[in-house]
Amino acid sequence: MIVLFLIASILISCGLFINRNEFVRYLLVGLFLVLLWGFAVYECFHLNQTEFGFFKTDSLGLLLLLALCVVALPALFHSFRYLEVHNTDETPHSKGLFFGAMVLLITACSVAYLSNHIAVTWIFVEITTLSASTLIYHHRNIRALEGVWKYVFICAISITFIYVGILFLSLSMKRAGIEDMSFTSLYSNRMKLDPYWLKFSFLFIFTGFTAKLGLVPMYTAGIDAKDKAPAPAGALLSSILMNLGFVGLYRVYAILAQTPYQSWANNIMIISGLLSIFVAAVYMTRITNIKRMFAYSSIEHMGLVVLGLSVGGIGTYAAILHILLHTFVKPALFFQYNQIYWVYQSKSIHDVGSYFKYNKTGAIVILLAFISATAMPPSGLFVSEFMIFQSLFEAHHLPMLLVVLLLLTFVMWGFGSNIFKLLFTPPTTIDETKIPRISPWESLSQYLLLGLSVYMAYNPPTALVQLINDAVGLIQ
Amino acid sequence: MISLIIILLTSLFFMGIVVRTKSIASGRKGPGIFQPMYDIFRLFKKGTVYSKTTSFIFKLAPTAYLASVLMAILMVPHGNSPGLISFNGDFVMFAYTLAFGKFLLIISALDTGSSFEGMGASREALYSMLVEPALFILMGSFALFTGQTSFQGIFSLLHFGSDISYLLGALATAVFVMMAMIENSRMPFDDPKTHLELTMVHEVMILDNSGFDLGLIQYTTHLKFAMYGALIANLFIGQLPLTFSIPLFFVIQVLFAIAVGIIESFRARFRMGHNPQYIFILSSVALLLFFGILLITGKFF
Amino acid sequence: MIDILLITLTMSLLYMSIANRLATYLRILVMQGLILFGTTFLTLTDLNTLNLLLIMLETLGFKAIAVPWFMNYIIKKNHITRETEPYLPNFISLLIVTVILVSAIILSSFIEEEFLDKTFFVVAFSTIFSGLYLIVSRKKIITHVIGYIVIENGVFVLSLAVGNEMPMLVNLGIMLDIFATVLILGIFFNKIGDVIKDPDVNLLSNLKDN
Amino acid sequence: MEKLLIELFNLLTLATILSFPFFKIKGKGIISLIAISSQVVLASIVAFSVFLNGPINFSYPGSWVTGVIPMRMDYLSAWFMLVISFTFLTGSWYGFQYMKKYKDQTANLTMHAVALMFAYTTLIDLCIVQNGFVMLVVWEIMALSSFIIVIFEHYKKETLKAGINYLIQSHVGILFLTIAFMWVKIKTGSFDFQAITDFTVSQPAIGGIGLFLCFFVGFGIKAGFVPFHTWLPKAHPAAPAHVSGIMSGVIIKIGIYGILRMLLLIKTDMTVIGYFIVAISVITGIYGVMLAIVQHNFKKLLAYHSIENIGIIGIGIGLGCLGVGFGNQIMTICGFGGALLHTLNHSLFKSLLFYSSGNVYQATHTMDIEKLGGLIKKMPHTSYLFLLGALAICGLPPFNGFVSEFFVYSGLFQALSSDKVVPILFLLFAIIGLSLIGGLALICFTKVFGVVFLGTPRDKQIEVQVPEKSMSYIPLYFVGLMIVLIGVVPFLLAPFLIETIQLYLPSLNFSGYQHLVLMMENLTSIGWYSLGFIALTAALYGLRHLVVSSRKMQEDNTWSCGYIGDTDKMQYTASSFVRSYRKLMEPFLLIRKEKVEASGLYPKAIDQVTHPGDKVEKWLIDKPLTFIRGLLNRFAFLQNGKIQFYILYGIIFIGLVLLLPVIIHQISVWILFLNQL
Repeated sequence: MIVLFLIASILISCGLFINRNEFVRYLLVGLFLVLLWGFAVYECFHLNQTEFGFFKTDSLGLLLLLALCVVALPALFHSFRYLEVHNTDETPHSKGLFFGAMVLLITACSVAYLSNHIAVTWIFVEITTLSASTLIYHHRNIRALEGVWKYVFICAISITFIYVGILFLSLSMKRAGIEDMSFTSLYSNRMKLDPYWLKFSFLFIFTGFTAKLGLVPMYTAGIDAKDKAPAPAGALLSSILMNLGFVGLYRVYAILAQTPYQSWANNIMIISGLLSIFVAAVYMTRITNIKRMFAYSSIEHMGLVVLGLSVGGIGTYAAILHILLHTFVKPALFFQYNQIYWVYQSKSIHDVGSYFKYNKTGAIVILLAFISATAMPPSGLFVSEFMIFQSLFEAHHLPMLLVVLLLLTFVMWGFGSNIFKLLFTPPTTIDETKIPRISPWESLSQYLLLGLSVYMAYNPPTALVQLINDAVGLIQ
Repeated sequence: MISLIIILLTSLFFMGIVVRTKSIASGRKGPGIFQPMYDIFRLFKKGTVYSKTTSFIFKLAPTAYLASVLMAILMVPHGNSPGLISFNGDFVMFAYTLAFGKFLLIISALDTGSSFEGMGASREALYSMLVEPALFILMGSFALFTGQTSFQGIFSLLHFGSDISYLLGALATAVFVMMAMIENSRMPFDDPKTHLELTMVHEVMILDNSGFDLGLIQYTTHLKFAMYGALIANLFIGQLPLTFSIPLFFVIQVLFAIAVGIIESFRARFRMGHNPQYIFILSSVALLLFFGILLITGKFF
Repeated sequence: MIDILLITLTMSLLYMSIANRLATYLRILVMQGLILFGTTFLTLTDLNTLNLLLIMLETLGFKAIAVPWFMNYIIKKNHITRETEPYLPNFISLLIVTVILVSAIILSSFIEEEFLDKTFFVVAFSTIFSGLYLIVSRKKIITHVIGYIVIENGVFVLSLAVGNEMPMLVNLGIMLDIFATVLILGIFFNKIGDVIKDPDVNLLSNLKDN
Repeated sequence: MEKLLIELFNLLTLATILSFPFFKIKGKGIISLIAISSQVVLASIVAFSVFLNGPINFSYPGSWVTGVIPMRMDYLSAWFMLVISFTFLTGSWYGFQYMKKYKDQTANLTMHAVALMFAYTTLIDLCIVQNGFVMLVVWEIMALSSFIIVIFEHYKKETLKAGINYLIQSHVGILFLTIAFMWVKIKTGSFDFQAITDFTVSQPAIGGIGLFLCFFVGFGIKAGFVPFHTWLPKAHPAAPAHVSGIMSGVIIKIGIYGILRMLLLIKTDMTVIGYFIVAISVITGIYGVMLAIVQHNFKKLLAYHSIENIGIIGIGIGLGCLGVGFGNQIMTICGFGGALLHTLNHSLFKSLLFYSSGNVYQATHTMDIEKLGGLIKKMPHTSYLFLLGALAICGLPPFNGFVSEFFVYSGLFQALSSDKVVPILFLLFAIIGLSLIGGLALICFTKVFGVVFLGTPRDKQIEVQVPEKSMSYIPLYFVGLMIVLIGVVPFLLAPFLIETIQLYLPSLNFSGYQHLVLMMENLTSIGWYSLGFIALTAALYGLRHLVVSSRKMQEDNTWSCGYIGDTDKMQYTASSFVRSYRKLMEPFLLIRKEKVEASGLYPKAIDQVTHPGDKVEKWLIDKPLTFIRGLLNRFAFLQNGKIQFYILYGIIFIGLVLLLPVIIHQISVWILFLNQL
């Protein structure tokens, strides 16, 4: 089924590439969505089944796949809106390229979630790089070029890192005399693996995945990418693509889990997580570009996720919940960003202001999304952050907890002062007559996403809790 | 009841004695001891001039001032026999009632919009703020000493045993005397007889009051003196029966008046800038008293 | 024989660190391609012929011929100046690459591993890191690409070390090679070429937050 | 039944907000007014039924995240529900007319109304809910909505700045609360408040005290204890008048509620806590009023007075804790009684003061008291109401402020009979502090009232809109009535107080009960005496009137010692009124002066401006903040756009992870080696 889905959606994306007709484009995208949802539903009923030894629908993959389905819908919708509004320099060709790439990206991610073989994951990570680069370079100007250049180059390097990691892994497998490189076999034989090369490989693979996951050290290019990509694409880059990195990391971490070297891996992740939060704090307090600000806030959240993962205990649960909720919250911000840009034709914090006056529904979205992104109650992320803090507390990392809290307060300060400037302070120079009337329905999807995040956090359906617990079970 | 009557009586001649003492000290014969009351009655008969800028506050204030002092006097006991108002912690109400009168007097001074009266008001407010802690520490130390928290309880049980406690009694008296001087803004803290408004405190505050109101204010000053005199007297009356206590009361009042007169005629006024320090010394003296009593009651260890 | 080839590869790194002209880089790339071709031929003895053929084709055709020629074409097309424009003087570069080499050897001395030929490890390690160093220390974008290809070569060497048991990994490596190189060069050729005339990396350093 | 009422109470808010889209802005105002009023009725019914029929408990199952959500309404909750409801009633009625002049900013007003209703609802819920996690959520909703109502005039830069400052600080507060609840959760596995008791009982005293400190900081930031007060004097002036009234009336009181609640739950060495609270409260009170005196901004001054009154409440609480610690029931009764009563009283007179300041602002459009003057003739209602509030806040009889301060005082004095020296010294400290506070408050309010309402205007440019709108002072009279009532017949409150205080006296023996009764009798007598005082004043004034009316009387200019001319500019200003005080207190204050001295033969116009600052803020907030900002900015080079660097980070990271263990190992080896030398 997975392979069928893969083939079908690749065909669809090729179709989108070549197609020039607007109506057919709608048709194809609709078809793809149906396919995607159908696929997801099918997988729901085939949990923990292996296909070709390369794919296995475990609970983590399923969770993220469902999240992806939820996000894909508004993402594609807003892409249509985006291209309509920006249709000055849009040709049928560029549109086709855009949608084709987006479909390819979504497909690659959704398949990579379910892959049970490190090499397969690796391949699909490469494919996401390809498709993402197309999306980033949608506006063919020099800045976009710079963004895509950096993104591709950094990703290429990080993919190489992962590859080197895989080579080391194979070495350690040789020691153990294991042939099958699938995660399941690795996991089941993890005690036999040679620690020396295992550590090496984990280090390299982790460093490689940080580029997708958005952590120190390789987060850098991702910022530019999210900044330069059209907002709907940015939404995907900062949600499902990061999840892809998370899946990869999680599965590799699962191999080390319960082995004597877990603490070593934990230390690496803690270092990286803390540094990520620190970096976020550094830039949140001084950034002036709204889109990049959102990107940095993603960095902060990923840092928290890794912390939770590395501390373990309830932290693992919290990490998965956190990344899940972040998948809903961050796209909301990016979708809303579209409207902001329509109003001000600028992404600099100096040019915006009084958004509450010009677009009330949108302003409320921004307010709620801000509350969510800084994880204040009553937002959903508060629950997961609370659990992460709790796990830090339980693990007697009190000083670390305090440092994290301090940094988060700074992040919130920077974020808040920018957001409230955007919402309330009257802009310096703006021609009120040029401001377009924006229909409240544009914001509907964001309300739904935010609402969903709150609901899933405070009153999680038992199925969800069950899935997350299973996912936690993968490493415990 | 008794205390009220005798205090009222005292208020009639107290200031006269002060004036008489001063004149004798300066080698003059001086007026009769009821002269100040005659002046006040003359004021009562006069008409009044109101400033255009003033409001109802200005008319109300002198009355309220008098009322507050009368109210306070109602709480002052006479040795064993309580004042009309007596309950646990009545001296808190005593202090705050006086403060009420002062509050109104101060804002009435500001009501005229005259810079001089504002000056006086500002000083008055500052001094009363500074003197407040002294009273409370003093009462606190008495409460500590007697375990009572009402004027009547305190004064009825207040009997000095050892020598050191006499010293404390003297200290208390001194504090009360000084307090009276400040509250009535007399020498050495303020010179009512000076002719430079810039250096006055109380007198400059009531610059615009005239006629009946002025009379009220001045009489209130007398009452206040009598009231403090009564408090001082209470320090010594203790459990004595009325037949002794009442004469003793008057004797003490007269002595107090003479003391005031003598201070006024032999002390020069402090520099305005130094007043706060001198006033604050009262609080520290009261603290001294407090610790002394801690020592006596042996609660230090 | 293999060792000789590998050592030559390492030599080429040292040469690369002090080379002044892009043309030299390209020649070195060609040489490395040929070396890898030879190494593959000698190493992967027990591999089925088809796979071996594929790999050798890749090394020879892609690494040794296509890429250098293509880059040469780009350099010509975009009138890129012939200088390599390092940030650091050549002597320092030489020193650093040597240090990388030595540290690789030292690191390998820690390993006792019967499945891994140490020479491969040392060479691969030093190649990867000197490639990284090349990227970090040179100004031009084209040199970044060259550095990246050097890294790829290093990775390829490493994959050869495990190649016999796991041909799949070698194929992956080839895939990575082709994919990444094509992607990067594609962008480089199509876009940067015609957007910026003199592709100096400084023109591509405006997306920043400081 | 009560459960139903509470649910209805919450639903009412949602229903009202959902109905907003169907109304014009005026309609929105009216329905929200109606909604709040009916909510007030509901809340009061519940509270009274608690006082009549005893505590009410019910609980919701909640989700697995929160666990069971117990709802408990005891006398404490009921007391605070009443306090909050009353202020919100007056506040919303006053705010309704205050907001009239902004009626063209429809969206803004709508958001304001929504936030106001949320604030009220959450405040009431906070008194009820007893699940730590849910409480955190509700708490933050309350903080956010109060933030929204504060930044109503968000187009002003400083308003927004103050608002964000408030938001961040209250977030820091919630972080402390989070840690505290987390602690309990980890140790006991439950968010139920009862778990706190179990936890502290199981712990050694120090654990309980640590937990309490966490809670105290969390709640203290909201309540505005020094040194956590710095948001308060910024947020209050920024907000519209009715919001300032509500904030300093009740929103900061929720912090007090939290502390009182925790004192009920935490079982540990109360004496230590008592000493701590007394010390910090006395400092709070004195510091607050000291800074209040030197302020020029009307509302900022009032804000500092809120800090002072929090100090007084705190002294009461501390006294109560000492009482619990020593098992001295008089202290407990007087302490907690005074604190509770003063909470109510302060909410009354402070809201009254803020509302009247709002009237002043609407009439003159300035809050700079140096410019004002002589308003008593233009707006008599506001002026006399303000005077009432001023007298009450100075704790002068016959008004309510005196009653509660008397409570605390008598507690302090009666406790002096204890025979340990440490508590006696603390009590003395408290007594001195309290009396100083009283005196300073007197200076401050004579200054404000005298300068703002009396004399003549100090700035000719300011023209005053007369007459006052009747709606702008009718709610104020309502508050004023309460103030006088509590001042004169405080025993009306006695039954509620007795019930609430007994929460802190689980083992109330006979003597303790006698004390309780005695205190209430005292209360009664004070009430009657105050009434007598009023009567006496009235009688004397009548007498005077009789006499004076027969005398001849005339009007003339103020006698300014012979100077004839425009004396308005010569009047004493606020700064000059407190100058001697300022000189005295210079070391404690942080005052920036801008002078233009007279110079040369023909000197130009000279002037001097003073900007009162806040030392605590400077050293506790500003300096560290700038330091950390600087530290963070040093790392701004990371994202420098150079791809070489980005790759370098990767290499460094790998190298670091590979080498760090080796290096550390080497270092430890060396250290061992050196140790062996």
